Amino acid sequence: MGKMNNDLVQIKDGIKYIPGASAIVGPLNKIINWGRAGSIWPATFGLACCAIEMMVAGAATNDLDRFGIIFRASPRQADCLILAGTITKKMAPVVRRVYDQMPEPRYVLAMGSCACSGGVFDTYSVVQGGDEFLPVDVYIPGCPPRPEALLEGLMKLQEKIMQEQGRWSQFA
Amino acid sequence: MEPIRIAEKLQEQFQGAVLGIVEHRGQISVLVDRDVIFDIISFLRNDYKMNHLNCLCGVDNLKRVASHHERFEVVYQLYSIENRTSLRIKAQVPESDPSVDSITSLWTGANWLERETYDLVGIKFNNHPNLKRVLTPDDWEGHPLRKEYPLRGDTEWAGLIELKKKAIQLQQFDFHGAQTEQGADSDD
Amino acid sequence: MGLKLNRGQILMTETTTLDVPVSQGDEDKYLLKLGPQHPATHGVLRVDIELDGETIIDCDPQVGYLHRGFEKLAEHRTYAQNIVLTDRLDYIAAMANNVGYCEAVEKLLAIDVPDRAKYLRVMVCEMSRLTGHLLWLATHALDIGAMTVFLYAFRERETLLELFAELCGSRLTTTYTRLGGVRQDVTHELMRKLEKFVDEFPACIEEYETLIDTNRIWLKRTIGVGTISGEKAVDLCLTGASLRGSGVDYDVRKHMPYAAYDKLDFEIPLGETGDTYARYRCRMEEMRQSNFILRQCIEQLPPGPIVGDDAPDLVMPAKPGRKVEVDTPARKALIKLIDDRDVYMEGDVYVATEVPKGELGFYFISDGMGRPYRMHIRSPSFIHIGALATMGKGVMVADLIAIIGTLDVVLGECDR
Amino acid sequence: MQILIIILQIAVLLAIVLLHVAYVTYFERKIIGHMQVRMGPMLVGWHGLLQPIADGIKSFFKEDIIPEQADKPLFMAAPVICLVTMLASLAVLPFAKGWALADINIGLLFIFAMSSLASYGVILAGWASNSKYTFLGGLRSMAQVISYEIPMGMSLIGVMMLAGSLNLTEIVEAQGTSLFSIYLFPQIIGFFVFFVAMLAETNRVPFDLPEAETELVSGYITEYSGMRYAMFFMAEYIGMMVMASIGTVCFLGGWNGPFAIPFFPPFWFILKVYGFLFLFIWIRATLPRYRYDQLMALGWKLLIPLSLLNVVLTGLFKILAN
Repeated sequence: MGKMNNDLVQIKDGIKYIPGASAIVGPLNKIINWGRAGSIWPATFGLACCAIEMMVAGAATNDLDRFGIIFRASPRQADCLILAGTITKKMAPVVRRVYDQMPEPRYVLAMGSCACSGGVFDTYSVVQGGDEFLPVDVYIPGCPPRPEALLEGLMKLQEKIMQEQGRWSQFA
Repeated sequence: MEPIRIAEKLQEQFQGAVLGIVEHRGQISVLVDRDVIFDIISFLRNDYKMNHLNCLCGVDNLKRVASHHERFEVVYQLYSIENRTSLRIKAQVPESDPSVDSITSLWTGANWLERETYDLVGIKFNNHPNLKRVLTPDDWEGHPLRKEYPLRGDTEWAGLIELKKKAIQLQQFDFHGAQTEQGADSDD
Repeated sequence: MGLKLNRGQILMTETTTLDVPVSQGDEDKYLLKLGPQHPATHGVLRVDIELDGETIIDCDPQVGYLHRGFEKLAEHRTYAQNIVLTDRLDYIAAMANNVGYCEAVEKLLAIDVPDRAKYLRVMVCEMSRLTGHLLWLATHALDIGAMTVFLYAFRERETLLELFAELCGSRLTTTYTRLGGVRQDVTHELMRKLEKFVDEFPACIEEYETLIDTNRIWLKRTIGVGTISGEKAVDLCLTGASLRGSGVDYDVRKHMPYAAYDKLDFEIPLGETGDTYARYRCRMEEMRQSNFILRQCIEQLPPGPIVGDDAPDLVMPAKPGRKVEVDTPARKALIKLIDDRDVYMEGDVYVATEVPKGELGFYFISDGMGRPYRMHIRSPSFIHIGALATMGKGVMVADLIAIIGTLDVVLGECDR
Repeated sequence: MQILIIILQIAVLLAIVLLHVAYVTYFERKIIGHMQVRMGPMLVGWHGLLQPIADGIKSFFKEDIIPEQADKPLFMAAPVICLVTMLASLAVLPFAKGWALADINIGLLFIFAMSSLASYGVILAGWASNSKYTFLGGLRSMAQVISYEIPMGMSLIGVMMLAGSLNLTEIVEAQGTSLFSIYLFPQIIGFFVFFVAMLAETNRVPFDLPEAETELVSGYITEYSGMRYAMFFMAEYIGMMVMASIGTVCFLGGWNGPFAIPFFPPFWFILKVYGFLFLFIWIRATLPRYRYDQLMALGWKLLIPLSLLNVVLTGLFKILAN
């Protein structure tokens, strides 16, 4: 892609455009996004109470497998990190480490009020929200959110993925 | 045997070391001197079959309104599974030297309870095999359950500050939409 | 490419105490840090193990990754406000924690509970024991590799959680009990559903047993694994099924009866061998007994109020129609009550209850104010994980996973 | 011209096998789902039929991480070794009479050689990642392969003795004279040993110790991401199919069936392979996992003596029959 830089047409300041590229890039974007949205593999990583509801979401009643979502034990093979529960200060470096081990593109869901904002635990040992050290994509409120709410959050994530443009990490 | 009888027996056996007997809602507590705590508990364990250690915790008496003896207390709740009697022993620990004899040789399970007390209240246990922090990180400052420690902590933990610094450093590698992606490409 | 290298460099400067690569470790020792992100550690437990081949020489559990400062936080909230915290202790069986907390505070403040509320408490306690044991069965089987049991157990668990939701509006974090009673009365609809569940549940237990009990691999993986004698179990301060699996008859429901347990007929199953299989059998029998208790509760549930008359006015549903607004006379009375020395006498109590994991004790010190001066939680999981250091020595890695499963720990309760 | 035709044959075979790999994963999720009272993939395509495609696209466009501490050349080579050896062993399989890419005389030996080589890939992956879980996974895999290659080879000696050949086509044809024209009944001990060893060779439940999820996270593939992980995944499923094919060829009479199917001779062969794959999946949904020492004990103390006994019995049978 580097070679094409000479042929770029400048539309506005800072926005460049490859002539004719959209015919290829557009459909490719769609296909890739469809693939990613259809197979979100979260890392098996439960922090606290919400992890139980996350397990329920994966079990028979709600069955995340219907959406092509299966839990992967190794963060290397995961696409998505579900922060299911309270993040304590002792745990925060570990959470960040798990996130760093995941390959791009990666997404973060903050599940439950503790992961969103610290919840009721405004104490010395709790990080007040996962977004203090992680880029969170979707926030799911609730204490804990019902499994249906987690499904809703994952569908919101799918919507977000479907709108992405040119996130092909392989070539970046 | 009634708990109150055991408490009286203790008073007889360890004269001078038993500082008082308190009853509240039918539960008996014996306030004792910290120097004899190991002897008292092993006496109860051997002679009165108090073989189950319910609970072991430290208390900071700093802001307590009513009468108390010393700054700290270590509370031992004992229970006899055979005789179905329970008794509470409270060792008084002065502020100048917050330390008690460990009872890990009587109960292996007391090991972690004592570590927790050390971690949260800051009472040291003599002869403890592995006295280090258990719930908070190793380089944590202060003992959270002391009364002067504020609810939200006074200083931020060094590990978290470092983490936040690194998170900001790593932000440049995140995906910020198609524009920056092309910008990154042209660097290659 | 340049950017990628930088990212790696930033990551490599990490000073956290996590795993070092094989090539950098000591040659004679193979140290493995299992967790905190590991599928088999039930949350955020970390176990540092030293390996000789597959055999564990040294085992050092590390906890605190979920330490939220419960005991400190409780000192800053009133007794009634703290009920909500107890849900998040053992979030698998929140109802049992609610009951344990309220029993302890009622003992401290000498509040009477009406009979109907006592029965309702026993009922929700046993329901939460079932949810706890079902989750234990599911994860224990998953740890050993049988993944279908997981989904079967969750099916029944879901029924119970929906009953909880119907009873108090929430599936996991219930906050059902109040000081002096319970939050809400049961409906006929709910009792009918519960009765249906109680009728069907024994068949479900048999279904799980056919799946794993006759399975040779299951037997091989559990019999003789993690054996502890009765004396050793008492020495390790184990409680609950982990203690009873070794044949020690200690159950708080029988030894120090609370709520309506002294009026109900049930047995305490005891194991003999003290291994993983004995504990598994104990818990399966306990589920049957819980089911039996539930049936008795349904039959014997007495009529009457669900909140006592002499309960302090902190109980919201006690007087219907009362609104809690700032600066109303009722609110002022409430605030006055918080610091009422006649209600909150100085003193301390320790009250234990039997939750699915073992003995959950609350130790309260009151100095006459409306907030606990000190609240200590004797959490069974914390002590069980402490015992893991002893039990995990000399076994194989796969057995360690089985032992973590059989001790039935939940980290929310362990770290508090 | 000859070469072109062979290349075309290889391409067609590869395409069919890879498509099968994709849909074996789909059916695995579906079947296990239904066994566990849930649905399995439903929403990506009609009844989730496009699920494997979505997984494939996602894996292909995922970032490829090579850990800083890893031995890079070996790390990159390991999945290739695994996949290539597994694909190579497809060459000698006779799908029907005359439907084999290379009908060589030592077909059975070739497959053994290739599956042993594939375990090199696993061990290298475990070692090169320089991580503790992968290292343990690699060690377990090494021990497991050594222990189970022996009973597996020995269990097939009986078949070789009866058929008098190592050529897979000839083995199938030799079964024509047997009961129901399969070797299952005269070689029932051999089949049992083979079946257990087959599960162990392919790292499937109850012998999935090298990648035991609750013990070693993902075992030897813990550090692999994106396409490299997908290659291991494909290799595992191709391995399953190859082992199922050997079982079909050696014990179930290969492409022979109760009646011949016109126009599509491999019909019975494929049906039998599907049967085996279903068994693999069924067992995965049902059984717990063995412990490491129990696995070794089973291999050395039960399966090897049994397979030796089978050789002796088959020899006696041959002498008596003659």
